[in-house]
Amino acid sequence: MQFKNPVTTASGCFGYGEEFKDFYDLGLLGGIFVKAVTGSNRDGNKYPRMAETPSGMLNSVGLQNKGVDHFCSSIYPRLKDFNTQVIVNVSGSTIEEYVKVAERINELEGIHAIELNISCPNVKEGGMAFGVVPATATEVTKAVREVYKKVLMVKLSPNVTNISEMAKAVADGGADVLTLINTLLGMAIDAETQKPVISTITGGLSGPAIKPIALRMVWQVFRAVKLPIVGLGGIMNATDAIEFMLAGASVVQVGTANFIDPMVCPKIIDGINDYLDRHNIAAAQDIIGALKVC
Amino acid sequence: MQFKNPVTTASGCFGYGEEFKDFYDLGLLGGIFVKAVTGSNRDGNKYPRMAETPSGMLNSVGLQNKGVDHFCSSIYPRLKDFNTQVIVNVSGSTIEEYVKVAERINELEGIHAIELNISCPNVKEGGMAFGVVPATATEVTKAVREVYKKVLMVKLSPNVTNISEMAKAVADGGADVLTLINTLLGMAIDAETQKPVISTITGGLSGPAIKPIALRMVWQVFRAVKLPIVGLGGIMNATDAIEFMLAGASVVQVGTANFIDPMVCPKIIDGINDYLDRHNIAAAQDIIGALKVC
Amino acid sequence: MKKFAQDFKVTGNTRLNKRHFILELQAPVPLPEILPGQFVQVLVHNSPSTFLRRPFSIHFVDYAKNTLSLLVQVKGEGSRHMGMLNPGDKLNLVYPLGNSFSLPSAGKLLLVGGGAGVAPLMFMGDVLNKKGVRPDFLLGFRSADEVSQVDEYSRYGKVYLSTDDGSMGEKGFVTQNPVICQSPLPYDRIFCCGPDAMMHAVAKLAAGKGVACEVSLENYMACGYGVCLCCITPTDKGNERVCIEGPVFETSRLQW
Amino acid sequence: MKKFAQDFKVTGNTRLNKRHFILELQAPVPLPEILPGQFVQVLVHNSPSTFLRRPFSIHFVDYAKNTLSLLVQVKGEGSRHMGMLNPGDKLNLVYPLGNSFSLPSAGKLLLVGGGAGVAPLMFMGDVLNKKGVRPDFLLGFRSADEVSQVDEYSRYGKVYLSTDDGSMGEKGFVTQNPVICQSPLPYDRIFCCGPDAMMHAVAKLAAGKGVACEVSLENYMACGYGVCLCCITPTDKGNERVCIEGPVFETSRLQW
Ligand SMILES: Cc1cc2nc3c(=O)[nH]c(=O)nc-3n(C[C@H](O)[C@H](O)[C@H](O)COP(=O)(O)OP(=O)(O)OC[C@H]3O[C@@H](n4cnc5c(N)ncnc54)[C@H](O)[C@@H]3O)c2cc1C
Ligand SMILES: Cc1cc2nc3c(=O)[nH]c(=O)nc-3n(C[C@H](O)[C@H](O)[C@H](O)COP(=O)(O)OP(=O)(O)OC[C@H]3O[C@@H](n4cnc5c(N)ncnc54)[C@H](O)[C@@H]3O)c2cc1C
Ligand SMILES: Cc1cc2nc3c(=O)[nH]c(=O)nc-3n(C[C@H](O)[C@H](O)[C@H](O)COP(=O)(O)O)c2cc1C
Ligand SMILES: Cc1cc2nc3c(=O)[nH]c(=O)nc-3n(C[C@H](O)[C@H](O)[C@H](O)COP(=O)(O)O)c2cc1C
Ligand code: FES
Ligand code: FES
Repeated sequence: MQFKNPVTTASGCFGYGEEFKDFYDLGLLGGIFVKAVTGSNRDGNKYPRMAETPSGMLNSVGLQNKGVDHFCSSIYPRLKDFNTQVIVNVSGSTIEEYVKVAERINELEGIHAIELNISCPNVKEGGMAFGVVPATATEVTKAVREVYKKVLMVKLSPNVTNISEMAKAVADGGADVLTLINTLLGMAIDAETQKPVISTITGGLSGPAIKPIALRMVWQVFRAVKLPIVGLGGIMNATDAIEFMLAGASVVQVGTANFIDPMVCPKIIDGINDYLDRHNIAAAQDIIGALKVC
Repeated sequence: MQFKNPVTTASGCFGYGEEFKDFYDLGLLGGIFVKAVTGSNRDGNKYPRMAETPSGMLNSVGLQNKGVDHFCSSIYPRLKDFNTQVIVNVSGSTIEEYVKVAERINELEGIHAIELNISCPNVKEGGMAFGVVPATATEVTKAVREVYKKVLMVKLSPNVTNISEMAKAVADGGADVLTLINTLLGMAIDAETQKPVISTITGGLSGPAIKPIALRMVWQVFRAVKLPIVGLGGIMNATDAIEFMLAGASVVQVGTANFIDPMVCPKIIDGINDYLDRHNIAAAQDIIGALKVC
Repeated sequence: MKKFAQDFKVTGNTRLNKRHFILELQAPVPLPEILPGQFVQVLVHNSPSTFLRRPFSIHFVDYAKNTLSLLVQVKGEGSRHMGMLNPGDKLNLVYPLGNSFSLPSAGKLLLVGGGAGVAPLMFMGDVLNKKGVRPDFLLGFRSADEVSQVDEYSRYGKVYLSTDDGSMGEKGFVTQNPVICQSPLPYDRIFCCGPDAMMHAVAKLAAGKGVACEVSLENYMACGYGVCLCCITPTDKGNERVCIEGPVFETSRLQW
Repeated sequence: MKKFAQDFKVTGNTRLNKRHFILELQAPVPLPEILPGQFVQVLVHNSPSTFLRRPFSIHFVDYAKNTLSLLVQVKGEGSRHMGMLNPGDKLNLVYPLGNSFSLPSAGKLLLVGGGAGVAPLMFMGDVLNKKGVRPDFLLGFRSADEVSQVDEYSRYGKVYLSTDDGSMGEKGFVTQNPVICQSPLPYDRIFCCGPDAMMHAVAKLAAGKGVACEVSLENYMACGYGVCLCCITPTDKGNERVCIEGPVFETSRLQW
């Protein structure tokens, strides 16, 4: 599977890509990870769904989407000719649901990979539950592996004691690529009203606040498991992206930063090229895992 | 054990209190949690020991201190007449070391509580290792409980899948009070030199960046375990402190904020009083766990 | 509709009263067509405590000067920082965002606004006038010292005033103003923007009298351009995005 | 020694060259006694990307005007923001921090500085003069366009110059300047502040010639007042805090 450059967009932070056509040519991107797709329609969580936090935000969208049938019939036809890789983020509450979605997406010719989201902290059953226990993570990965014939990426939750163990668990289940990290479970309170800020009380923390944790996890997993890594968590600029690549990421995703600057991805692509030029490095892949630790 | 107000200072962020005498009267504080004390002298980690991160910092001090004998003979005499509670943060690499330190501190008349630090991410053996596995957390707590006769606080690590389970584990071991949270394990990279910023590669993340995670953990543990909670993680002002109390903390600690504003603790104390007045609340303890979740 | 993220130049910062000011912002390139009810997302640089952009309605557009204006109420850090901007300073905007009010070219229209919610109504008045329609305005403020720009609104239509304390115009909420209490209500459509409680009250009143009503919602937003799904409101079509399908909704469609 | 956290008022911002400027800051209350070699911790407000304070040596103290000055080199966000401050702006400082250079009241002294490391030497010169000692200065810069304030230093003692490219003074590092290459070296003590490599070179040279030497270290700091243990340097007494036991150390004590 080829990406024309290592800069892609994170699931849930770029819709299905279409809205960004109003800003720039999507063909500039290495790839687009679209919003989570589940077995059937989900309304998602109640409003309010977000809170601003220091250098970050909490969200609790709760996998709002119209389901895989609608995705295949109505959304896919609009995405399939994007001049970039489109990867579908596959979510569910049961193993059966994950399998069902993966099976359907497998049929779509223009989609060369899925990203199994076993790390969403914002739905009651399923989601993160699969991503914090090694055995269940292996199980769901294995089940999907059986029906999904193309590149299988699995997106890990950072809300665990031992991220390398989780990485190994999904590698054992047959994952081809690891994506890390999803959001950290957090909470915001309005001291004046004495109430939680978001309807679900807790939500997923993203943005630069989590970057140090994400970098650490990428680096740990890079040394523990021999699978390519898609790294993300708080990437705001080219320097951040380069740090993730040095720590071991082959590709990066940009999430929350798209909300702050809709033009951020093209800027990061340019910035990485400048860096490579300035350091006389031939290609972006030469810095993957190149951190100098002595 | 009485605190004259709920604002105390976090271990490792306030030295042994003496440096702050140059700024204000320590008698204003609810309490002081002093720097970690171990069985014998430790030089700590190599320089560089810190990195700035978005709304936070990484540190890797590594429990530098002159050991418990030196603490008892040379430091305690200078602290014992502080007009506030002084709590000693007890650290170690083995259960025997924790026990030894606790035993010695138990003899000090002016110290009414220790805070067992089973959550330091910055030492190779011990430290965090005790704080991420329930059985070992119970074991070390139990061992210390046997020799320590006053108030036993245990400081939990946030680097776990299930914080409530850890809280229960140390409650089972005999803890009287839970402190949460210690730092999150993170990493910083200098893209220009392609090297880690701190000597130990990874370090502990503190500051406002981690506040949403800390708040969430305090709230989870408040509902899971019936022990008083000392809450901390990114508290910068009175509003933050109030949020922790609403989530369930009886007392708060202020850590990293002391580096940004040495006067922050007296300001937080005043700010909490203003808030109570403004909301017609009789006493700070009335807001403990008062979060309105409906 | 093409959208842009650009540095605007502050060309004016006029304080209306203690809590409100108007920022005039000049675009670096000729402004695209902008519709009344649309909004911008402001990047508040230089403020360590504002991470996300802040949404503000477009208060006025002057194509000749190539400027747009925002009417801002000071709420927290973001709006406070914006209030300290000086001519010459830069402000990054993402624009134009959202749908717009419907723009009837005939009929009797009532534009109801409260507090900073009056913001989009000035531009709406201007555009309606250009289409040959003179709407009525019903504007609500806290008290006389917050009443402002009445002369400007009067250029576009007749202005009715309410203040909470009765210090100017009618006393009480806008829904107590005689102009909106008439039965039957002699308007074909009401456009409303203001605090949630006011919009609910106006929507209910309009529904009771069988008059169509549009409101402009102010939900919390992360992106402002439809990709995060944070700003949703339940409608007859399920959860819709206030930043894309809105901010203006026909009240009959809302389940709020 | 009592320490303070106070808002100072910017009374001057003088650009020396592309990368350096001097901020003059007026204290809100009469300044306490300050010693040469001490530093301040600056809170860079309005910069979303500077969370921690930034340490800067005290470049000069004018008790009559109740001001202290900082000589700042633009490195990253923090120093860049400081460079944009205007007279009247506020800047919060924690001060006075750290120990100081030793202050001999007799003897031949050489003050060696490089780049922004020259900062504390101006104040040192002033204080020494007041004690009746006129030191020599050996100042190193990148090139002629970064050489500045030579007249001011000359007031306090004789000035020797080096530039990396030889565009003014001697060519090369300060350790190649004839004044410091003399054997025997006719100084009783050397005081040095500058880039790490320069301080190492000067320390080595001084040790080789049997001359006592003090350096002012610039380790990364979180607090600046001794409580975080982040800034340590290994000495003959173990790891010592650069912000409390330093920043000035007798080089014979350092294990760097
Ligand atoms: C489409 C849209 C158009 C808007 N148009 C205007 C306008 O023309 N003029 C104007 O003054 N304001 C307008 N607002 C509201 C404005 O966005 C908020 O007041 C602003 O974001 C507050 O930012 P702050 O940093 O000053 O306050 P913060 O510190 O973020 O918040 C201060 C207080 O304001 C509340 N608040 C924050 N964001 C919002 C929001 N999006 N909606 C409602 N309350 C909020 C918070 O709950 C808090 O109580 C609009 C909002 C939306 C969504
Ligand atoms: C006791 C002391 C006195 C100092 N006195 C002066 C002075 O008088 N004038 C002056 O210009 N500078 C002085 N410095 C250095 C100054 O603190 C840093 O240049 C400044 O903190 C950089 O902040 P920034 O936000 O501009 O850059 P950042 O974005 O924080 O960093 C930019 C670059 O500078 C480096 N840097 C950051 N902090 C330090 C530091 N503490 N020491 C060395 N390098 C650093 C970083 O590694 C990075 O490469 C002193 C430092 C110390 C510890
Ligand atoms: C509003 C929002 C919605 C998200 N939705 C999804 C989702 O549907 N599926 C998923 O795997 N991750 C989702 N995420 C997580 C992001 O893909 C990403 O893992 C996380 O935000 C960290 O990256 P960032 O800091 O760059 O945003 C969402 C994040 C945000 C902020
Ligand atoms: C420089 C530094 C040193 C620390 N040393 C200790 C320590 O010795 N023992 C301990 O239990 N926690 C230590 N901590 C963790 C803090 O006590 C606190 O748990 C953490 O910083 C989160 O709180 P904050 O965000 O308010 O700083 C240290 C933190 C910092 C920043
Ligand atoms: S604010 Fe992101 S979808 Fe509306
Ligand atoms: S900087 Fe904190 S001890 Fe020196």
